[in-house]
Amino acid sequence: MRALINLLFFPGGLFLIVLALAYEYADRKVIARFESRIGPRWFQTLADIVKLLVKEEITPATAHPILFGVLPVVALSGALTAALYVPLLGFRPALSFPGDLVVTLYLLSLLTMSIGIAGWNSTSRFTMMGATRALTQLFSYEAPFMLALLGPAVVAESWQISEIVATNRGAWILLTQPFGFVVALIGLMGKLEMPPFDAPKAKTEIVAGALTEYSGRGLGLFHLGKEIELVVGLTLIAALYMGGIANPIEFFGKTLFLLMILCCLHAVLTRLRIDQTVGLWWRYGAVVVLAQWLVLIAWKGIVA
Amino acid sequence: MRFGTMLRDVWGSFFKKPVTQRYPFERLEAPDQYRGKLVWTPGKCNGCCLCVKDCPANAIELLTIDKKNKQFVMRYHADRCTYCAQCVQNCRLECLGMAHDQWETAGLKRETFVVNYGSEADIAIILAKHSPTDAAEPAASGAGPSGGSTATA
Amino acid sequence: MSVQADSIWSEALEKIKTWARVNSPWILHYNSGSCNGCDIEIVATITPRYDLERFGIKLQGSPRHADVLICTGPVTLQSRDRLKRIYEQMPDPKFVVAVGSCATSGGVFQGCYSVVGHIDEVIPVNAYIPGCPPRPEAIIDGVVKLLTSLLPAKAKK
Amino acid sequence: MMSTDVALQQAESLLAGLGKGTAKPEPNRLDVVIEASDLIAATTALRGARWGYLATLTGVDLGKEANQIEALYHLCEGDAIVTLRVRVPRAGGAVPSVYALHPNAMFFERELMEMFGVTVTGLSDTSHFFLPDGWPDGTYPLLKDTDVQAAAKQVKGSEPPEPGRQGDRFIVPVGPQHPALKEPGHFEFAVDGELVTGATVRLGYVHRGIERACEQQNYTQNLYLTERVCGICSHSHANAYVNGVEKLAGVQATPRAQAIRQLVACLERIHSHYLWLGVAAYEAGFETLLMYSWRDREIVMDVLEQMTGNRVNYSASVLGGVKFDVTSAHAQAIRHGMDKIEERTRHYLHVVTSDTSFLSRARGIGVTSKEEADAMGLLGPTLRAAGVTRDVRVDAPYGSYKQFPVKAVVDSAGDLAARFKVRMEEALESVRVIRTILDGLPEGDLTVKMPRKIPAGETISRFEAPRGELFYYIKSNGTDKPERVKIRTPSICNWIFVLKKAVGAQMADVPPLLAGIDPCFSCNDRTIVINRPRHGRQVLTWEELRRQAITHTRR
Repeated sequence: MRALINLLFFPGGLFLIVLALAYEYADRKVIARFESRIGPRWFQTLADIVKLLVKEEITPATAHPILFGVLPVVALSGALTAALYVPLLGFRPALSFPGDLVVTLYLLSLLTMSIGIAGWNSTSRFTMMGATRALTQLFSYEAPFMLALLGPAVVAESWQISEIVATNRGAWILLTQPFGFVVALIGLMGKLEMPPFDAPKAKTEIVAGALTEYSGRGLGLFHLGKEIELVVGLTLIAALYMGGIANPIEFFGKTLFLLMILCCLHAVLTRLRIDQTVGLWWRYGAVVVLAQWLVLIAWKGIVA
Repeated sequence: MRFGTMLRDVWGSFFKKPVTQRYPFERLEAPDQYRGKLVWTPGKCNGCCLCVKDCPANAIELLTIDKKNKQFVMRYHADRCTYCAQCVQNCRLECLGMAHDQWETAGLKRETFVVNYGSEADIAIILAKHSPTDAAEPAASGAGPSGGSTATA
Repeated sequence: MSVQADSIWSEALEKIKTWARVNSPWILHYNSGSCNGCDIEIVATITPRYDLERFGIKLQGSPRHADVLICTGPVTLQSRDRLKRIYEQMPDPKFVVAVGSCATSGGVFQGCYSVVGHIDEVIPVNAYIPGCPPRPEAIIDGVVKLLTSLLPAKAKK
Repeated sequence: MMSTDVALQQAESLLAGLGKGTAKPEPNRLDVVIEASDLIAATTALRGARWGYLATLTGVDLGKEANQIEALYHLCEGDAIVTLRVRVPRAGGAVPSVYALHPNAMFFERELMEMFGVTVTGLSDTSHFFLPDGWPDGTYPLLKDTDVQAAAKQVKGSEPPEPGRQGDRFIVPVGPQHPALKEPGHFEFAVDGELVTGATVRLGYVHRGIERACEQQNYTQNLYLTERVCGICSHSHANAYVNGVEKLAGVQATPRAQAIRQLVACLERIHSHYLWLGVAAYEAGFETLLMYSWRDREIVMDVLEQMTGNRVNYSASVLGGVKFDVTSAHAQAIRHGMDKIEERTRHYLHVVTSDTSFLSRARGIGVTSKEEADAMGLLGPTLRAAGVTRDVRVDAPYGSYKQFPVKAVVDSAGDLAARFKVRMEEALESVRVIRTILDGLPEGDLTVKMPRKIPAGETISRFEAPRGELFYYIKSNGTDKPERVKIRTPSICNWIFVLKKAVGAQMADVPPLLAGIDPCFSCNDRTIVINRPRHGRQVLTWEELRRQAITHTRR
């Protein structure tokens, strides 16, 4: 029974969707304020999702109908299950087992994978290009992002998130591994396709990228999945790099601070071409993280 | 080569009040030379039709009831008008003007854009003479590009 | 009892649907032959001084994502079929706003040979905003009038 | 820049043997009547001596009795204009194509073919240029006796071809409706992965048949029709038309009216360049710059609305003068606005020339050398960004540009970043000129009496619009309706450049490249099919293309 409540209400479905909508509202409001605009009203993201869910859904003739309908559900479920392993609001994560850090990361990239397949499945020109760009970007940021997040795990010598958070209580890994933090943050921007990494859904080049053919329910579920991914990503980085999260106030403080940094980068940078993003990741991202790992292992070897 | 040159702007406007005008709730006046809806004062008009001749979108029609004692009705198509004020420039008797406060002229049906200026009695005569359906889209007398605007079916 | 309960439930659902549609109208802009005077005023409504995002309005790229088609221009013969095609690609419920004198009545281009005239000869139009070009506030006024007309009759202010 | 008479003498000497008769209708114009067969020889002679560029090719229907059509090839060098007049029979006339010498001639020749029925021999592509796809063959809209309304009725639906996979070429359509395009135009990019291998464009979506409509309306109505050719440079079109008609009527607008016209033209240049700065940055993905440049553009829009009564189509000029006066209150508002604009423009100049992430998307895109730009017949800031100082306000000052001179802004880099820089510096230059106009605004009344019937004659009026040189040819026949009004807008000459640079570029760079020339579709509603560089059809072998791409990305 308790598991059902976990799944449906508290750290799982309903509460998480409300939290995700709140974070998307905060994101759009901060961006609007950066551009000296008023920005949306508080219930805007709720109205968007409800409108999308009640809108007529059109399935393109050339797309495989079942796959077209299933992919948004797969994306959303990927994001929802990833949220179960993450210490939302500072409480102990609902589920926890050794090695769940790696599982969470792969559940998050399940969403990008389903967007890629959705783009390939609805055979319009723009979705095809959007899909190839999304997957190319996935392969470019995935490795450095994973390594950056495993940094604190090595310090805490365990792959279990709750374990890592417990042992690193109060220790701000951010200071000892600054490069890891920067790469993790920018990796999160790449995963969420926030500008300057929004080549896969570049409005002025390929209309809406992989989601061009989706309307109504499918689009709504993809949107929701993206927002939940934002919340999960922020909590993960805050938990691992900024000395764990003890109570809800600390949770909101740290994640909103990270969100502010993301929005600042979003407002100040121009969208990078896909070859520039891949170049940036493999030339700088991966090298920096690997260098930091060598230092970490050397330090671990000598001290421990 | 500097990084983030827009940073000062972005942070500045984050802490300042946004420049947005909350339009429907706080309504700023248009400048007094703004060219809004056309207004016709029947007083001095002698029916010379110079305004009708030079209107690029044949948006004005002067329907004469009787020329001697200057009884006219002006039918103004607000949807055809391009607000260029050439008629105001042409009229030597200054009986045409552009209202600078009437620019919220959006409507849900096209019929609401045809406006008849003139005294009530004259308008009644004109509406009676033209059957209601015809009143909405009469063939304009102005020198349209093809000698009369395309009377929509 | 159940029939009466159903009607309450469906009426409540209907109210929520209308509330959602009125509060998050995503727009799609198409210029069917306009001189782009109206188009720059439409883009001006999204920039900081007028900011349509406070009504929940977002400019979308794909017809699939849009609810309201904002259309300008006197529909040249070449863009007549593309306009119809875009209108059909939009999912229901969809609305059309004709911005500018050209879209409402052909404006200065009435009688030109390669111009159809006004937009409601090609697709059904829900709101007209005359003006050459209409001020950004007039465009906002037109969109607000369209949205309030969607509210259920009694709740209209 | 040699003086006008020297240029004209040089041209006369070059064309000595070929011309059947020369005339000088105006001090800076030379008309040379030549045979169709000598056309190639004449243009080669002029082109050989690097004499000017082909401004446009005007077709004039001389009517049923004369049973002839006259094709006028206008070549400009600074202030001097040489017109080669070629007469061909009305039915079945033929003219050789000068495409090899002047690349932009291709558009004008296809327009001549489509509108007058004159066949141009040697032209590779003869599909419809302006007219809608379903236009009935054999009906030529600009011939006097064609019943255009009947022809328009016959145009059935033009079902757009489904751009499927043509052979191994994967076609990406950037259709008439696309977030990157504020106006309708249909582009088809053959794409291989991210590399563009071929580009075609079909623009005629905004062709409203303005030149035909001008012949049926009187001069006053035409003023407002020409003003609405393009919404962003409306004042430029209206002024080019008014300057031409006033020259025909022999009327000189009062100095105060001309100064006010130049004032509104400079304000329009600032608002057009700010608009372009926002849209071009948005194409490259820098949304914040769009929001900020359009927020600051509102300053100029308020000033224009307060002074002229409309934000976009100001309808400032009337035949023979100006409608409104610039009171001291307006002057005060303009000065205050200009101080703010100057400060903001310097900031944007700094952003555009030094922001790393922006320059990574703007530097090295669509690079063109000085000779290549000149050879392709580019116009406006795109040309000046490549190093060629060609600006009608400097070469052939009209109206009050003599009292309030303007300096041409030139850069030599020739890429997208240079175009941003040139346009921002032009905005600063406009601010300086506005202040000089406000200080020295001459006294006097606003309008001059203008006859309704314009005496017969023909004239050429050139005007520097924000996007480049605007070319009007107006012919009057003594009635109150013009005989022929030819409008050639700047964006048309820049299209060939865009598509040539698109081949081999990344797909992500194509929208900023398109926005780079500040295209105004409604200005030109032209179409070209060009996916091969100037010298004939060149099929890029895969190896060549790969080398080109690698050199391109390594830079």
